[in-house]
Amino acid sequence: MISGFANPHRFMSFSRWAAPTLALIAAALLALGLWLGLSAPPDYQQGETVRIMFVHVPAAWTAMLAYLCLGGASFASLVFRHAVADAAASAAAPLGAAFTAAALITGSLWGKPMWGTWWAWGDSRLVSVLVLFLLFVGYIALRASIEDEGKAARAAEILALVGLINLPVIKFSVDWWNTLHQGESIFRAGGPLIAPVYLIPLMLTGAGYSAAFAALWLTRTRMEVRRRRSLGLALRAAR
Amino acid sequence: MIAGITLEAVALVRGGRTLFEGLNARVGSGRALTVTGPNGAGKTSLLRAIAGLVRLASGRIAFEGSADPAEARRFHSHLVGHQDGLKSARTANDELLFQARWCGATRQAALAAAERLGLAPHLALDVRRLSAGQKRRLALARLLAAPRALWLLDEALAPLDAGGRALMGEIMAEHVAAGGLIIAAAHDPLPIAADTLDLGR
Amino acid sequence: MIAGITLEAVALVRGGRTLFEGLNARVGSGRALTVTGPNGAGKTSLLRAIAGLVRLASGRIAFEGSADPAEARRFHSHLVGHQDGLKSARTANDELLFQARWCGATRQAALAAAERLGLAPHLALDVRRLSAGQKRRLALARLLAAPRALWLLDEALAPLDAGGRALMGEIMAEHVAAGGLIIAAAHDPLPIAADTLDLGR
Amino acid sequence: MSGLGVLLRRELSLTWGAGGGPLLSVGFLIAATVLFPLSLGSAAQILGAVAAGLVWVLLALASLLSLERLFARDFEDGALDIIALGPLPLEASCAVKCLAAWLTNGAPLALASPLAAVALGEPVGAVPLIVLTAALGSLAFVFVGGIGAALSLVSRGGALLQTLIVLPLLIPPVIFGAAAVFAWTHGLAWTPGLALLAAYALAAIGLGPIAMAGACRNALG
Amino acid sequence: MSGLGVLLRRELSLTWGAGGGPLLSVGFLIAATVLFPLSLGSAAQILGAVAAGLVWVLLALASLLSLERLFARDFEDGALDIIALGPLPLEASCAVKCLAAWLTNGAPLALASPLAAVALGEPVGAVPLIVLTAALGSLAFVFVGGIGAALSLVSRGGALLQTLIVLPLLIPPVIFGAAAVFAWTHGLAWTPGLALLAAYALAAIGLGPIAMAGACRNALG
Ligand code: HEM
Ligand SMILES: Nc1ncnc2c1ncn2[C@@H]1O[C@H](COP(=O)(O)OP(=O)(O)OP(=O)(O)O)[C@@H](O)[C@H]1O
Ligand SMILES: Nc1ncnc2c1ncn2[C@@H]1O[C@H](COP(=O)(O)OP(=O)(O)OP(=O)(O)O)[C@@H](O)[C@H]1O
Ligand SMILES: [Mg+2]
Ligand SMILES: [Mg+2]
Repeated sequence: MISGFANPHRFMSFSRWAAPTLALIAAALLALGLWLGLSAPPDYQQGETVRIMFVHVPAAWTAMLAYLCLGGASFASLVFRHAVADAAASAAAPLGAAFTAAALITGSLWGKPMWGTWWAWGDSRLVSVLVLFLLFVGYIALRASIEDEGKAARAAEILALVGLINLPVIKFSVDWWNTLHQGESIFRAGGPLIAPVYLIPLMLTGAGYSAAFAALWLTRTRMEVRRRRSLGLALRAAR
Repeated sequence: MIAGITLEAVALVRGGRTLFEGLNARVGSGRALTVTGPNGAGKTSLLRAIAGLVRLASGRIAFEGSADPAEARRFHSHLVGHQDGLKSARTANDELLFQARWCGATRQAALAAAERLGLAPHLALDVRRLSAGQKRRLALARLLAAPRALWLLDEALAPLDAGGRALMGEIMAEHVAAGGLIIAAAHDPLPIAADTLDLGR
Repeated sequence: MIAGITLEAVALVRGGRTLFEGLNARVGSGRALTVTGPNGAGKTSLLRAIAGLVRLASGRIAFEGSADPAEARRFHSHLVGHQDGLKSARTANDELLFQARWCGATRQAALAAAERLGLAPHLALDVRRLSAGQKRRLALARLLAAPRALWLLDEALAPLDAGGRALMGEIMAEHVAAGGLIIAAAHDPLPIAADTLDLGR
Repeated sequence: MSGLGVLLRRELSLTWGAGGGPLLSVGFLIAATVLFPLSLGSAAQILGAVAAGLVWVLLALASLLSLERLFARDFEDGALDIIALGPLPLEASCAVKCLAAWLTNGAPLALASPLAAVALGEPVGAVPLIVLTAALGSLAFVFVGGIGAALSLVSRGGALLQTLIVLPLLIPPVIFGAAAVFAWTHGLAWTPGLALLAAYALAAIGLGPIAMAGACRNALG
Repeated sequence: MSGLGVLLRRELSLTWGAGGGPLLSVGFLIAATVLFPLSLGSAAQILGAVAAGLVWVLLALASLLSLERLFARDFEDGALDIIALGPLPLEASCAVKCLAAWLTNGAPLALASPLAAVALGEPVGAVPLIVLTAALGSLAFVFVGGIGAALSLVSRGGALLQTLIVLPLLIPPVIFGAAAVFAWTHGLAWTPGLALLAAYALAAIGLGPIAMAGACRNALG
């Protein structure tokens, strides 16, 4: 499947129709999910603000998905030397950063009514997302600060993989730390137990976000591939 | 040991630009090769490619007399480049001993090399205080201290005075006579007899 | 303007060692002087002393035609040394424009200089990627871009290819013909007629 | 274009290109800010009390980080010769270098510091004062830190030595600045702290360059 | 003398001479420890609660400060060529460089950290545990920070970029270490934190050099 993308031409011809299709699917899923979500009864304790969940949680999920994609693409580029992989990686980073930022912003917008504060260091999910954001920013900054395309690719790949290994460790450590001294359990508000009325639209919007991300990713990768072609760069800089 | 080096259809690309392609050459033991060419022709890049620091765009570099090229590069070749790789904050003596020992030489060998290159009076100084020529002599000392078959010299003689160049001529002649190989990038002719590989475009 | 430079009984001491003393010399406008001598003789030190970077142990350096030596050094002399003073992380173009403008040249003059030195195709590259000779050409560009009477060249031609040296020969000849002064430390003879000051011990 | 402008532009593009730039400063501040609460764990609720202090320590460290090679790079690659032989007196050149360092790192950090402060629990109302003090403080940091950067040219010491030379000199601005913010949040008189901070910054701007130029000449000679 | 020993000795004398050396690291830690309470003003009484965390952050930042030029110096002056062409595989050479950096900076910092901790109000009884965790932690810092140092070789980014890249990766060791000390002082089980810290350090030692070597090759090629 991935090896199919190794060949730029096959990737371009595939993504030409794949991207728009995914975009349509995303639109449909999001429309349905949001409609269900908004028509659902207000939560007995969270009130109307519960609806933020439908934009917030999927954003957070998609942000994580985005880093997985970034890591996967980097791996393919570093190990299998797939021609398109590096372009895909560099295309995924800004998207991931955007979704992460969205999760952070909607999250703290949610936090204000829920916890009476914009931010709570006690909640591991918040912190992990913030760290995820830092990883994205670091990747983008490093890549932007290297002018030699080939070298930039290599360095960025290494950083992405290191981050991929660390991400779960970081999330674990934060969770573990917060459970160790079990303060702030209030912050777990709305945790795992969610009524179906909310769960179904949440799942729908979640799927919708993912589809949207995929569509954007393909499009950006196409743009990147075209840019490099126009620069006359060997897609895989001389290795 | 390295009995000879063969470049087969070597091509180098730097930053998307092709420097040269289809380059063929052979250096046997006991021979010296001068790589000439205008600034930017790719002399440094070629030497670094032979040393394994720069990746070839295509073609291959074969080391005769040693199964594994990595091992030939690690243990049987010296590269002295535009930069001396000396730490200005350390004494000449420290740097001499490090470079020599790192290449497997003994302390005695290192000091003997410095002696022959006329560095003895300056070994106590910080590298930062050495003159350009003195620095280069320091960098060249490891050639003498740690005998290795292949010498890759990238304009290594430029900062040397007349005496220094004559001396290096002697030293290179001895090395070649002992069956060594020399590949030297240079703008002025080498002080010893050598074949020429011109990268001029 | 600088009409001439006179060294009177100049002595230099580096790190407690006296390099030379009682050195007398004069360079009039329209003349070139080659400073020769073995590695460590004190060529670089002397040039830096003339530029006012190194303090004299004794003696004095007089600039004819300008009341205040500091001003002569600031506005009427160029020093191109062993190091190119280029930032490897910036583009050749940025560095060219900075060095030229810093010496009071216009953008046009700088680009013209680069053009003449054959740098035009490389201006977009990061300095890090330039070859040794290309870097040196970049450092030499300010001589052409910002006309100044006194050129202090410390082995400035060493990394240049044959063509580059010939070109610099032309340029230096023009400078001297226009009444400029050149004091150049070198191990190889200069490409133009010049008197010689030998620091050899 | 005057020598001053030329040098300033070069320094700006240098520090901007190399590790400077708002994005990085902000990123650094955030990253460092994250470490504290995490390492504090359940003590997090008392973060508010120490927020001001933390932000100041971060500011100081960030300035030091970005200053370490202020002169070293130019010294090693010979650019300092060119600068020393240029149209400006070396004192002015040093001042310009510091100014550029402040514009590319200090100022963005100052603008970003409220982020950290509020994230750590400072009241939002304190933001203007925080920005002001941070700006003045980082100005002082740069012109004092520059002295360390110049002094360490001849010594073999690196970043840490420099930090040692400079840190004592950074203590007063930190105290003044933190005091001003603390006073504000506790409804005390905050103008004295601010005034003292401004005075210190001015003194640094006036005297720092002289010391730097001296150290540079010494290193070149 | 084996290549390994040669390189280690060189690196030790280098970092010792240049910016490293126990005195300096310790001085840094002390100076920062002084700076912090001062910046707190009268909030100082609650220092005890934040001591452990603070020491950890200082440790992390100090390590980063001393690591910034781990590879850059050798890269710029060509020594990295010589090292890459030497008898050791580049991975081993990188590991040796990190080890040396730890011996000259990390270890002294670890030994000094109790000073800071106690000065900031940690119970004296916690000292052995603090030293142990600090030692392990700084080990992790060095081998993770080295990756940032190697990656930023090709980049125009300076210290700040490097710090930004690395800081998120330092979160786990900081948490584990601070947690262990925290647990000890609160009479909770402190072994898990210690074990996790050790595991992380080991992983860093195992994987870090591979990433560094890759980054260095990339920069040289
Ligand atoms: C900046 C603020 C916030 C961030 C960064 C954030 C981040 C996240 C993340 C990463 C997830 C997915 C976690 C997972 O799947 O394990 C998540 C899920 C969730 N968040 Fe937030 N969150 C924030 C604020 C809030 C607030 C204020 C609430 C209000 C109660 C909230 C409620 C939830 C809920 C209910 C879920 C879904 C259930 C779950 O996955 O555990 N979050 N958030
Ligand atoms: N990392 C790089 N990225 C892009 N281009 C590079 C890189 N390194 C070198 N080049 C280009 O490759 C060409 C050859 O460089 P190289 O240093 O090999 O030339 P050279 O023959 O050694 O020249 P000189 O005689 O001046 O030393 C130069 O034009 C240079 O601009
Ligand atoms: N800062 C210094 N402290 C102590 N000694 C120094 C210092 N700088 C130079 N020297 C010594 O002064 C002598 C002359 O140095 P200088 O660089 O002037 O020689 P040079 O004639 O330029 O040699 P080269 O031909 O190799 O460039 C050298 O022996 C050097 O060791
Ligand atoms: Mg070359
Ligand atoms: Mg000289």
